[in-house]
Amino acid sequence: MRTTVLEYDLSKIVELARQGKRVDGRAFEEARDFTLELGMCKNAESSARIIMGETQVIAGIKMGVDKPYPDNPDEGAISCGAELLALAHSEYEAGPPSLDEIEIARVVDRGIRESKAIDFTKLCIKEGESCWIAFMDFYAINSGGNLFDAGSIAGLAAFLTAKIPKLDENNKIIKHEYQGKLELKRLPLLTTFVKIGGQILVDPTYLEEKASEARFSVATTDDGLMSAMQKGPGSFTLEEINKMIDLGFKVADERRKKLLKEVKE
Amino acid sequence: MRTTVLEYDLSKIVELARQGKRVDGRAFEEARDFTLELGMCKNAESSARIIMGETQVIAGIKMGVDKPYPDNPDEGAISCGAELLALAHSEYEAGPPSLDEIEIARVVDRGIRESKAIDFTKLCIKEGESCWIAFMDFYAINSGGNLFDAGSIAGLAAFLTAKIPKLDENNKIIKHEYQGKLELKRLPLLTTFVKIGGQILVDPTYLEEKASEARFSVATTDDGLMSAMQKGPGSFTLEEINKMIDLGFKVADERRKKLLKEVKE
Amino acid sequence: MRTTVLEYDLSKIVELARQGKRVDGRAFEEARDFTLELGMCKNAESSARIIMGETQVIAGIKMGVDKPYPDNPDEGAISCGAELLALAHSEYEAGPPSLDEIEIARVVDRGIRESKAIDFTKLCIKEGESCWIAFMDFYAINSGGNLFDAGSIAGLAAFLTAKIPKLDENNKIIKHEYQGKLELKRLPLLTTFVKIGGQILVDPTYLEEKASEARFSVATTDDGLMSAMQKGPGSFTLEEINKMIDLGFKVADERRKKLLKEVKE
Amino acid sequence: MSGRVRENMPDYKKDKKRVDGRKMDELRPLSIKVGVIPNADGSAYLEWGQNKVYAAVYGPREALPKHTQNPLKANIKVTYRMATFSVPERKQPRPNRRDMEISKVLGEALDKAVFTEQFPNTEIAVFVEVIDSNAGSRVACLTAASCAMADAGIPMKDMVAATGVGKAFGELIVDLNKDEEDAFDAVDIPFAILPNTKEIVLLQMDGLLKKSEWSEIAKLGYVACEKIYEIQKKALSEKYQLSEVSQKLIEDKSVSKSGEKDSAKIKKESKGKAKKVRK
Amino acid sequence: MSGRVRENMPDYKKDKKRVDGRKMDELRPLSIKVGVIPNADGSAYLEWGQNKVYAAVYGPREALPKHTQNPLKANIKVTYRMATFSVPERKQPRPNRRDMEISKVLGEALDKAVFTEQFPNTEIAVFVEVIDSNAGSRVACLTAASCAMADAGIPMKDMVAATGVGKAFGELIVDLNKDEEDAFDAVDIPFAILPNTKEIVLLQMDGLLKKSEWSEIAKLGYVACEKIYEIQKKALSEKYQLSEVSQKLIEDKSVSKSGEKDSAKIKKESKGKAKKVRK
Amino acid sequence: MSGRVRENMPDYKKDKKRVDGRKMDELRPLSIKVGVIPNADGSAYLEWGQNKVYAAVYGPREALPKHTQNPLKANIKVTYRMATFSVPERKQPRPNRRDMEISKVLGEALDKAVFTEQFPNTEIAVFVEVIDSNAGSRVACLTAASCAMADAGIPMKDMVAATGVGKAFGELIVDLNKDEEDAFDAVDIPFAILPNTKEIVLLQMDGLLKKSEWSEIAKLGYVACEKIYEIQKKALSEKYQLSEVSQKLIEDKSVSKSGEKDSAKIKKESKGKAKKVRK
Repeated sequence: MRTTVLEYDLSKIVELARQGKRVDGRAFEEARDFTLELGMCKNAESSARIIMGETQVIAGIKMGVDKPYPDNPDEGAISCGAELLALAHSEYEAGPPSLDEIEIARVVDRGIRESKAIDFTKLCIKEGESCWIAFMDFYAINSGGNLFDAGSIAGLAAFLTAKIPKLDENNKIIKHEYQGKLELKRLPLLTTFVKIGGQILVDPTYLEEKASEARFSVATTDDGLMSAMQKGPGSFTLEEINKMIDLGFKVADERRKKLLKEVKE
Repeated sequence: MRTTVLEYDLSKIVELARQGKRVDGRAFEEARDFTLELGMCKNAESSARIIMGETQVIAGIKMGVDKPYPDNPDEGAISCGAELLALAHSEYEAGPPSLDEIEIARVVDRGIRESKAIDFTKLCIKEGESCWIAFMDFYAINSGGNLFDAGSIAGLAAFLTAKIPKLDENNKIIKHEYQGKLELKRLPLLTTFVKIGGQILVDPTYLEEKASEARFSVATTDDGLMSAMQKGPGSFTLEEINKMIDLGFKVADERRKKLLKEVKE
Repeated sequence: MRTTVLEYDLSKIVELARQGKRVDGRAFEEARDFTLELGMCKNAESSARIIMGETQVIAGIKMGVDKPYPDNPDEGAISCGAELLALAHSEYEAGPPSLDEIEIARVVDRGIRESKAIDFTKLCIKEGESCWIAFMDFYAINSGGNLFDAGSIAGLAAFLTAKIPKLDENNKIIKHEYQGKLELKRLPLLTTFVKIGGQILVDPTYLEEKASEARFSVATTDDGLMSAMQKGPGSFTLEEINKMIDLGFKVADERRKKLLKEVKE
Repeated sequence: MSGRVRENMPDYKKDKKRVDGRKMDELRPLSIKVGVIPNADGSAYLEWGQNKVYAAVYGPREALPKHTQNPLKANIKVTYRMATFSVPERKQPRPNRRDMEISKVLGEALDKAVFTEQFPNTEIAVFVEVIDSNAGSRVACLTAASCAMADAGIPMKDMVAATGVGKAFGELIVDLNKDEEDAFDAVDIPFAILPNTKEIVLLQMDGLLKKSEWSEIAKLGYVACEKIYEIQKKALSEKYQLSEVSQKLIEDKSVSKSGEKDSAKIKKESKGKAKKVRK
Repeated sequence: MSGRVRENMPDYKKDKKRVDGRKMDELRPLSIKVGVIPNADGSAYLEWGQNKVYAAVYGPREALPKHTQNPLKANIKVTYRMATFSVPERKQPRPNRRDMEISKVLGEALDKAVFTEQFPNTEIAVFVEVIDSNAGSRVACLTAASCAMADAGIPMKDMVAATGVGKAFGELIVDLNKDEEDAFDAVDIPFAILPNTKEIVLLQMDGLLKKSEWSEIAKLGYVACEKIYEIQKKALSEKYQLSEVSQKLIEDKSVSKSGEKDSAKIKKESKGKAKKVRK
Repeated sequence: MSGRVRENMPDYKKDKKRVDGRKMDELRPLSIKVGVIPNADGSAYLEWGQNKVYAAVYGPREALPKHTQNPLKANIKVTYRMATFSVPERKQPRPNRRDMEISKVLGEALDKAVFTEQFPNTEIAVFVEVIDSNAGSRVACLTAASCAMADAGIPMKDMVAATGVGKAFGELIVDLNKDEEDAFDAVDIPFAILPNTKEIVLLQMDGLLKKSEWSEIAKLGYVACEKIYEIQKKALSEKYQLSEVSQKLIEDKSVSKSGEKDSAKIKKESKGKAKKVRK
């Protein structure tokens, strides 16, 4: 483990949290602002770059044609991947997916999939024979904490702007021609919290994650539903969980508003 | 190598063997008794749990539909796998198959396959198009020596009790409905020996395996044939091999009787 | 890194190069002679063994039937692999392809593929449905330097002598029966150089490779064209590159003559 | 998973009972036996409805390779695996991403239960193997692993009691089975607590839920976990609370056993194996 | 790749301009920004036509595992990867043989630019990630990596300036795009130099070419690399040559930054991190 | 493999000769040449019927990683591989389970032939590569590896002589070829001995056999191995039995050889490599 984090920094963060403060001056329930850039990758069916504090993430979607699962012959599918690029932090290494990468990809995936945001039957091309798979992959470019939420925002932006390619008579994709867009029925977003010194902080930075004793994420939708939860390390009381869920709705609403504004522009 | 085996224990075992004794009081040609439990895994087409001294093994079969090999368009196939779970001994590790796992799986596989116990043409569904593959996998739950024989007994029990699922018109398996059973033409069982202090011992315990200078297994059938042999480490004289083959027939007959009794109950 | 190379040997080689000499007495622009043996592997569609100084390489081709790429429905393909067997040098290890193996395979592959030596449409069996893939693999048996060129010569010899199997009505290969030969439109060969002590040496030995500060390969054809270049470690001036290209044409012509003589015998 | 309406589907609000006849807050039959794997430092076998799982604990032992050692605490490392025949359609033997995520969250749940700071630089390796399954295998494994931990004599703040909770066919329920997990409105929530402190140590959720429903479900979860906790404690006491005579016997054996271990420890310092403190 | 004649294909000799309107020796628009990845010791983001790549440098740091250490020099280790969505047909996430070969040749090109002998037993890890592509991604990455190296303050003999050169539709051209790379007569030559010494540090070739054509192409390459070199230097100066006030500000920060690093170095010897020497 | 009766199949009892014209106890032509791989400490090339294999020995050398070292003996590690073109249908390059099992049993066979206790903490790495095959490649490799071991000057109790024995088309035979291996009644028995002590060091069996048949087959195996042993010794003597003068030279060197080994061991503990005595 190559680590550049000093124990000194971490205990300072804990000390500050006990005093009700954060290193970057934010309130505990205050998420970082973000900027969103869309469509910069021309080979992708959609792409989104988010910068949120020091955290930078890029997400993109490629649409592929495949055979439907025998269990759901009239449905397409989505697939979410996450890569914490060695580019993004000295702690990361190139190689097979780490546990962290697998967890973050699956939590973001569930947030979207289990909210039934996408009607998979609309991804069917021909029942039992061919369907669309929407591959959304996101990459950490700089790891500045809370890749869960950054990946969720970038991922949702990518799904919201993804175009469906045209097909020729042999179901082969015609490059750079599109028949329409992916439709989303609801817009789930993840909100992530850590506990430091007994306090609940939203949208942690990299060092806050390192200093934290527990982590929790909740995905909420624009129609007021929860669509995924994931506790990471540590433990929470039920009261803490409930507080985070309430705050999660609030933070996700704000982020969703900002995201939709960018998408519409 | 994390090992908890003390050299002291091993030299004691060798010393005892030279005196004609075993730690657990058995005679050299005496195999351990075993208990067999069948059918406890409901998702499996068959399952068998064997406890033989400290050795515990679980075997199960799943039937899958696949395309036949071009060379044998009217035949199905079997596939045997073995996993020495990290659960079963502090020496084992989770990870890709070890040489020991590969050898044990292949020896058990050959014991069954090469005895022509299964008529592969009966596993054909439609010539050149679809056939059954019987996947038998067994797992060491506690490694107490002689996983070869335990795997062979559990594996044979699984093959003997395996049900063949019903198929719908698209050759898709209908869950929990069965059209019949696998048929076995003969019943091969493996018997394994070690040489310790120049003596031949049947059905070794874990420590006896560690203390042994050589290992040998022979598969024999109920119609009096040999169907597989495998020498492990070490060397044997022809006289020793012949003695083990004779004893192998005897031990396998006893085990087979017990196994059939359980299967019929 | 297990290495048997002494620093002493390497500095001696550099010293000699500065004096215009090589350990084995060759001139800088003098390639080693080689012997070529063809067709010794009966299961292969063609095979070639080359011994060039201490370097020994064996190449062979297997022809397989596959589906054409959707982009090129009326074309077959070639595939080149290289393995630096652990047999061939104490520095090599069995395992997944090393960077060196990948580079050498891809450079030999490009030398042949990009010269358009093979008309891929002649490897089409039925448009959009089936085509030939010519798998050429070569193996270092003893690593004595310049496996690039040895692989290129052996590989070209294998392509030049490869037979195309007969197919039955189901497009299954009929063993040991052939319908004709692969045809090559031109004959590209790779020539490799190193720079030692500022001097350019063709066809380096193993120790010369180790002592070298830079490496360069160029593939040239019998109709006077360049078909591939690859700079390895180090740097060259344009003048050096041009000198190597000129020499590359010359060396390749000599090797080609010898190779064709062997093929015709 | 598909989320589409099926014909003839149950309506729990109307039916007042579940597809398998259970009440809404009723657990499937659960039985646990500890000490079933002699080679392990601690172990348990659990049957919970159709789920059947083994758990084994090895350690605390030196964490290897060295760079994984934490000088402040033991690493809890859980390996969750499923037998190929434990699911309706054969599972590939190689671990998939789901296996790896579950291993991670189970380790994070157990970590809170153990006094890990007592065993710096070591790992406590927990292996759980599912041999048959029908929804809820991860909470079955966590419940079993917790018993195996206790069986290994590893100092713990509390046991971890785990269950599935959630929603299906219109009702909030505990311990979902496969039919319920596949309901059009299914919400599946693996849920685990330390019963003494009520801390939540495992919490995941799939599906669409109102906040108010979650509050109800959490209550169901606490009650269910208490029941599971009792079964866990009973399983441990069945092994360890014996007649005085057998008790004596065990103690003698256990002395000679730890005696051997001590000498082993002297010989090879590399073994950070802790002495076992049986309840 | 197929090399077959296409209908309605362009004829550059006749057209006097390229499919995208460029002159034969004209580069696609190229912009570089350094210092974009705060965690990295040095970094750059580059857009070159449709190509978009990130480069990050970490090190010099202790080379691990130990047996990879070279007591005479730093190992330059380049990892070239492409995002799954950076190509027309989705790329598999796992690195393929092309990725690995490119990583190797880029490392060999950068090696010549760096005073590696100043940092024995260390590695300088360079990561380049392509997020969009259209022919020439490897030279885009090399150009970006070279800027990231300079941004990291790693002592260099010179920058590496890289471009594609070659032939398409009958003409010798620089900076081929995808249409040109797919021409029936395409020859693609990744080409890189150290501009000060004119040394060639990257040279690969695909396709059929006369020696005389190569001589012309090499000339085009040198001229193009000089242009790229100017853009690289400008990108670095944009970060570092600021008004005196801001300059002062940066220096202050940079002092306190290296101060922190020194103390870190004292605490943990395992970090072979070099002090940064900004231009 | 299929075990079904084929039409027009041979009847060895009636034919009195085999499909390739051999007698029942006749080996295919076998030739061995040692010392063919200059880089190896010992090597051999063997042609046996259509089988063509190389064997190379490296070591004794320090076993790495360290935890694989055995303080009591050298590890014999065999790596058996087949070239992609060595079989009728192209073999995948990556080793399969068969390759790995064969590597294991060959290593166990060689282990008994070597005075492994003389080289604690080392490995003797044996690589065997099949470049053409037609039944019996593993015994061909074992026979070749044994010669390569001797060529490497590794102290051996005896050579290992190996052959296939078994049954096909109604008769008990030695050295089965591919047609025979595919016979409806085929029994294939890889068989190897140390000729001096008659110890059996390799024994595997596939197929259905009576005990009495096995007894006959074993006799055939011993006789065949003696013949192979003679060919092995001849191959070694062709390299090493020279005029008395050269013989003397070798002996002298060979004395200095073990002397050198000791001193080499002192100088670099990491190198267990024996020095080579070339012609």
